[in-house]
Amino acid sequence: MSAALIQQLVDGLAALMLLTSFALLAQHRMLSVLNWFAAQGVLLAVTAAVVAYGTDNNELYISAVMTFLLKGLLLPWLLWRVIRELHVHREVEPLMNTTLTMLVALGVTLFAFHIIQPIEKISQLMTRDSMAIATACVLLGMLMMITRRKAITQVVGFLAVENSLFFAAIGSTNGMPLVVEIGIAFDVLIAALIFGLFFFQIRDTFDSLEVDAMNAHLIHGDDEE
Amino acid sequence: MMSALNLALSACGLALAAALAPSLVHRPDMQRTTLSLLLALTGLLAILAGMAGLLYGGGDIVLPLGLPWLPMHLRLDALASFFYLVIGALLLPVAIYSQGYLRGESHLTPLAIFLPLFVLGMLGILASDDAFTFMLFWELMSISSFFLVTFKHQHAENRKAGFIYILMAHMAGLLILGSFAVLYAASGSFEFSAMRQAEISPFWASVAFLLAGFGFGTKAGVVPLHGWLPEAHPVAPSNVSALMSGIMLKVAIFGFIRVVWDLMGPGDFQWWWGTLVLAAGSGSAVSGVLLALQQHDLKRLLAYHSIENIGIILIGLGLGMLLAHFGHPMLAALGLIAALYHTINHALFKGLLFMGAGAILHSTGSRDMESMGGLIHRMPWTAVFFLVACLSISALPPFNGFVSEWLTFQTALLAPQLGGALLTAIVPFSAAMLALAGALAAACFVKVFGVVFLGHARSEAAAHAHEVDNWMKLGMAIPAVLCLALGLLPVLFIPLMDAVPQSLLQVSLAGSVHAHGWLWLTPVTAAHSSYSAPIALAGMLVLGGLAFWLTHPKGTSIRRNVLWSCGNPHIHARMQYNATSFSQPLRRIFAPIYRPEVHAHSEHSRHKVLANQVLYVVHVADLGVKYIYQPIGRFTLFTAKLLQHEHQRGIHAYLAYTFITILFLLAVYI
Amino acid sequence: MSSAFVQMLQAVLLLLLAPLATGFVATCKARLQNRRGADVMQPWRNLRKLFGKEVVMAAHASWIFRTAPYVVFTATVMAASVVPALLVDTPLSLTADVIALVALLALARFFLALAGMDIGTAFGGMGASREMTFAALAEPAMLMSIFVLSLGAHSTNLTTMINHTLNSPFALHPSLAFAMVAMLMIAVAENGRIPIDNPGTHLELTMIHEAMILEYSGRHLALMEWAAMVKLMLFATLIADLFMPWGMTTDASLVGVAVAFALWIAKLAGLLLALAVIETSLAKLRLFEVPEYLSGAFVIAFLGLLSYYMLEVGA
Amino acid sequence: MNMFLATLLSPLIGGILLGLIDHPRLAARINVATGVSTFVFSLLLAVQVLDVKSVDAMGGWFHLDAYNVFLVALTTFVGMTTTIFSGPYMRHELEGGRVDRLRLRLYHSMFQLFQFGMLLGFTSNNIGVLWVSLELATLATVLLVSLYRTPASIAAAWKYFILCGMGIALALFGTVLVYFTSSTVLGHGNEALTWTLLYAHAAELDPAVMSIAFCFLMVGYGTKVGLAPMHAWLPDAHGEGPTPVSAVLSGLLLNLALYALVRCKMLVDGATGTDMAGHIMMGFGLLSLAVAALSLHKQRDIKRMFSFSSIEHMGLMTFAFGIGTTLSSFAALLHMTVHSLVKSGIFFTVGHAAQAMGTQKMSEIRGLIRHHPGIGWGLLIGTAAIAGFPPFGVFTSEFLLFTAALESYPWTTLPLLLGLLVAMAGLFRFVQPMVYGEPAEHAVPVHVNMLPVYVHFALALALGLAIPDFLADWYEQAAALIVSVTPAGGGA
Repeated sequence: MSAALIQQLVDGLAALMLLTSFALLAQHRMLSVLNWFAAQGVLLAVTAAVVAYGTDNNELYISAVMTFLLKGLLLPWLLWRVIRELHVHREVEPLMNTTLTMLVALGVTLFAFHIIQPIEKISQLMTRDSMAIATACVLLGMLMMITRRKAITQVVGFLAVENSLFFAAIGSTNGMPLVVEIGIAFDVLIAALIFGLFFFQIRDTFDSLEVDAMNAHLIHGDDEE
Repeated sequence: MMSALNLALSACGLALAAALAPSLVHRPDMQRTTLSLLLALTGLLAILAGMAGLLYGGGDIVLPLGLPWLPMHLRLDALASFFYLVIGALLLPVAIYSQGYLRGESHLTPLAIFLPLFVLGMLGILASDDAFTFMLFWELMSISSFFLVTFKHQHAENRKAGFIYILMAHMAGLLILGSFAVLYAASGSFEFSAMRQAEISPFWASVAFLLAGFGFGTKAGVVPLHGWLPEAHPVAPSNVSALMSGIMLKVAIFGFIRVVWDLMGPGDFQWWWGTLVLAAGSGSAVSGVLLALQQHDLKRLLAYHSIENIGIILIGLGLGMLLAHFGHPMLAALGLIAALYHTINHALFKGLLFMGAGAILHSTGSRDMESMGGLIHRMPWTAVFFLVACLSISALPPFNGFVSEWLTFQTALLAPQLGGALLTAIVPFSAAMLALAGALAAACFVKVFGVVFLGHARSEAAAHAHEVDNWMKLGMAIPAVLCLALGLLPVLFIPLMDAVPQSLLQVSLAGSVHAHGWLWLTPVTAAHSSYSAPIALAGMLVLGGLAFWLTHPKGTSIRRNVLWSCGNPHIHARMQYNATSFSQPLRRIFAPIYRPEVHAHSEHSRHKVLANQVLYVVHVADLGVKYIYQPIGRFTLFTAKLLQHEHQRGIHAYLAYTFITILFLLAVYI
Repeated sequence: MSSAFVQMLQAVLLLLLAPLATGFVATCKARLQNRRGADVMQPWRNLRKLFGKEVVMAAHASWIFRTAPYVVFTATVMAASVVPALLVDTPLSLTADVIALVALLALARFFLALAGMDIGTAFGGMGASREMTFAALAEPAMLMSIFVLSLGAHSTNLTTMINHTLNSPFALHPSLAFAMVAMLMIAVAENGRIPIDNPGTHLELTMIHEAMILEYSGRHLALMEWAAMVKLMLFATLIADLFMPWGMTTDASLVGVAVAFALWIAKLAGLLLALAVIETSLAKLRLFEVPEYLSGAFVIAFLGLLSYYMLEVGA
Repeated sequence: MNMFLATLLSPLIGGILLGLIDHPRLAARINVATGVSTFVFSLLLAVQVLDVKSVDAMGGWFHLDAYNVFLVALTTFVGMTTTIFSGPYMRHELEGGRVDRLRLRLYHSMFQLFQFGMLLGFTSNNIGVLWVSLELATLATVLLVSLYRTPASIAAAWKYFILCGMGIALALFGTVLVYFTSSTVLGHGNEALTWTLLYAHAAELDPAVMSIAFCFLMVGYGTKVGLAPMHAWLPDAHGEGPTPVSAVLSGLLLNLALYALVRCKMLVDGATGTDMAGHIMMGFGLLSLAVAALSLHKQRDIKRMFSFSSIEHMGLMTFAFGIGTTLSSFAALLHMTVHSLVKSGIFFTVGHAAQAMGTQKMSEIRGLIRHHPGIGWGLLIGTAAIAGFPPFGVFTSEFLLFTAALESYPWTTLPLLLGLLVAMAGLFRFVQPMVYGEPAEHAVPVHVNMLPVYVHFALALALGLAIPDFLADWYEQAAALIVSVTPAGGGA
């Protein structure tokens, strides 16, 4: 395949990445959130593979496989189990109504482009254009964490941010060194496990996964004056 | 012959030893004895060091402590020596006094540790020759005195006082640090020697002056920065309050002179500096005594008088600064001498007053003047010493307070025209304020002595008060004698202080002061002004003796009889004028300043004239505290409350903060 | 005659003439009020009588009460003796300048007030409180006017000040006029005269000075009274010295002294007469109008100061 | 560099071992042993490193220079004393039934793993590995914070986890950006993430990218430093976790984060050649100072209050590093040292105080001095020390910081001054009633081990009185190292 084709491929994937981020924001039902999340994972794996092929950098194949297993299968499955075990209410309860969220998201994306576009010129990589999109995805992930009430959706947001980081890494820098990637993947795994652990505890202690329910226990205001 | 510096260092060493002693000595009375003994020795050494330093010059030394590139510089110059003298002169008697005062005090350890540290801090400040060492000892002084103020921490009021005290002490420390930082930026070194040399721009000089002025002013209790003083002094143990009021405030004065007169020097003075100091001085002097007049807590009253006297000292300094700026070094020196003379005077008589208050507290168990009276019969010795202090602080001849105020008057009076009629008029006006303050002080101490020692006892405790033990008597006797000596023989003492203006202003007063021998104090020339306490005293003694001898017919004795009071057979102690009623005319005259809150309440039977019981309470608030401190405190708490609401939001909000922060940074910096 | 002798002489004269002066005022007042009144010697008789009487003292009065009369008396006399009456340059005048002189009077007042507090009646305290209050307000005014006077001479030594006035050609100094008015007002107040205080009254609620010495008797009372008289004399002489020193001798020659004496008596008579007139023509002020009176004196003195800087230094 | 390996591995091994031991006493002893050994090794390591200014280890994966080896020593020391302290403390908790044996096991092993993460982060020469280790330390502490499993502790841990997770993710993105530009200079591979090489070629990195990267790194690591407004996690994490954890959080973890931040700042300064990074840091520093100082006044929980004081001091350090002169960096490093010592000491004391009074509510803690003089005076002295009173080292560093600020940015001294004052007021208004007065009736006697506290305070005291030469030029080297890359060296 020609470099040009690869580049177009990566750009296309980047576009899809952005699409999934938006989709995650837009979802109403937990399960579909999970599906989109899984899709994003797979998307990442594909991107890794493509870039690996394009730059015949074998390390990247490994991380492609890792990504597929971890983010495409393992994590979504874990979350899916949590939802089933804990009978999480199937609705995503947003703090901010979806249309407004969407508008903000658009604004954020534009902002990201505005920031990143100028600096992309300095990179001679064929995949440089995707940096702007990666940035946008990071910000969108954060937005998701902010605007969702359920703990579990926050986690998904968090993982989405991780995904977009990973995408930035492979998409626009042809992948970080393997050691680092493994380290990162390892941390993400632990994080996910701890998350799982927490869900059960939170469920036991607060019998709901509503973040606000927990918050009540942390208010240490002083009104004795 | 040991050098002055070594004496000073050994004084510090002894203080340190005293601070460490409690780790070895545990029995309270043993602790008490060691504390008093070591502190007394420290005081003695300090006196010697001061004398030697003034007579034969000091010296300097560098100790390998402190910052790596800044070892600890210590130096004993004329100024420091003088203040060593001041500290020693009070520390010695107070130490002796403590031996009696602290008897029966159960857990003494904190006091036994922090009192010497407090002294060490003050001695160190005087000797330090670089900014870091200075600040080190300064804050040591502040923090240890905080522990002393809260020594009796069971009472809530003491804790409150301690909090205000530590807070303002810290503020003072930071401000002073600021002024040193300015000087450091100008000179590029923390060493005083370098700071003296440094050229500093007028603007930054003024900044440094203001910072130093507010910093040291806070510590010295200059109105309106005095909020801590009337709180802290009453609650501390009396021997501590004697030291705090007697010498800690003086150390603040020392710091001011050190920074403004020495490190920056008269060359940098600007006309408004002196004016500001003068104004602050006059304000403090008058408002201090006005507030003192309205107190009935004895130690609180004395605390307010410290504010007044600090004001008087500042008037002298301010005059000196003005005159120095307009190029009259001789007169500036006179002002400086006046200020320094009042410094040591105030140290002595205020220390004595607090010791007396301590003695009274010790034997009546109360600080409330309304419950005293007639103590002169029960505590004759204390009464005598206290009377001496009252006369001195009221600036009455032949005692020392008068000499220093007289010198201050002379400075103001001899001040020639200083650019502009306004400026020129300010000088005599401040002198008039000084006169007002002096006269009001006299009124106040008539009230104090009259209500506490004279008349009938107003309470059981007062009726059965007992005289204090010999240690305390001795402790009070020494400053009393010194008060008289300094009042009678200023001519012998001023030349001793002369080294200070010599080092700061390069002029000497010694020649003119005792031009007419030890009898006559003539600051400039006899033609200008002269005062001879010895002759005045001698004349009065002769006259008095004569009058007594002549008017005293032999054989007739004095007949004692009951009082006549409008035919009322039995006279009640409550009929006397008490502290509140004594100050009623002034309260009425100065009502706009006092804004007194009167809580009057009376129970009547049948007719409103036949009252069974009348309760009359007047509360005079300190406007400074009411309109400056409390608002600041409220504002702080208010903002804190707003912030607290931010801290009670949910996790989403915090995520949002982070999100917004990053967007903000990107937007601003890219 | 040696100056020392003259010094002694004028001190003694001050002492002896003081009762006469008081008596003189009383007589003048009587005449002005169309009474015959007692003659000038009456105060002397009173003193003699009091010295003869035994002393009755409150049961628990302390030594303060007993020593106060002597302190008050000696301090006042000491102050009086440094004021030149006849000879300008007396040896003692170096002992205390004007400020020290004021301080000596303050010392006397301090003990007077303490004595008032000692007996522990309501009156004593009341008197002490009022006395100290008004004195405190009078002090700055007094100092201000002294300032104005000393500005010209650049001195607070009476001798120098008098010399300065004597040697400078006669000219109308507005500042001096202000100072004099202020000084007169203060003198009236300090001596407890109408309109501030009424030496004659024993009406409890209005008295100040009398309230403090209410419990005194016999020689103690005599000393107190005498001191008050000397004080009046002192002020009269002081004002005479400061504002109209003409006629005082600079050398201790017999003639000079004689002339000076004559003139001195004349000046005193004038001043005391003026006092008598004032006392008869004015009513006593209400207690809390006194502060306005005193602050008025202060303002006048300060105006004098300003006018000195504005009008006279330049010219 | 076997000494280095020993230092790095002993906590790891200890941690794994402790994970298997169920016997509390034994575990506590092993914990202490591990702490001590780590400290000893690190000391020897430090001595070695100080001879040869800087050295690479393990084929360039690790780099040791004055800056980080000093922090390693500090970390291991505080770690050691904490292990000593946590012995009796955790026993009391076990007896009190707040933790069971299993939890205790978790606690011990996680504690050592945390130490491992810290050391890894300090010594690694790789910007990526630094990130990984910081994340590792975070995850370990998350488990520690939630140790008590009370609702509050779980909520706190969750908050900590989410907020720091987000922050750390941003930091990673910043790292990616750095790699994005460095890879164009140093080629793909580890070289492009190696600190030493990055510094060497700092000038060639693209300024625009580095600026953006710094924004992300700042917010990312700033969250872990606990800078306002990203600080919300910190008080809860400190307040709800076991006290030894609070001690190491304040005393150590924040240092690591700040260390990372400063490393990044050095890099960015090198690339951009402007003071932009420094100014951002100063801004955050002052903001944190102000927020923390004010918030101090409205606390109920003693540990939360002192955690706000930690925020305040972190703000000060960030500010000092931001100024970027040698003097200020020196001050910041000194402050880092004394703050770690004093603050962890305070938390030890606070832990005992809370146990003695059976509550963390300040309103219910009274009369500590009467109840247990050791605790009372310890708390009072510690507070005085942290408030910046001499002769403790905090005063020295604040003195230097103040002068440094006035030299370079005179107008910043005003907010600095106000902040310090307000903070001090906040501390004393609460501490005074706790230590003074008559003890509360619900007070119970506790078995305390004040040794670590005294050791910490004594060291802080010594640093205040005189900084030993070797330590001084240690600081100076470090400061020089930090400033060396800086072009302008601050200065207004």
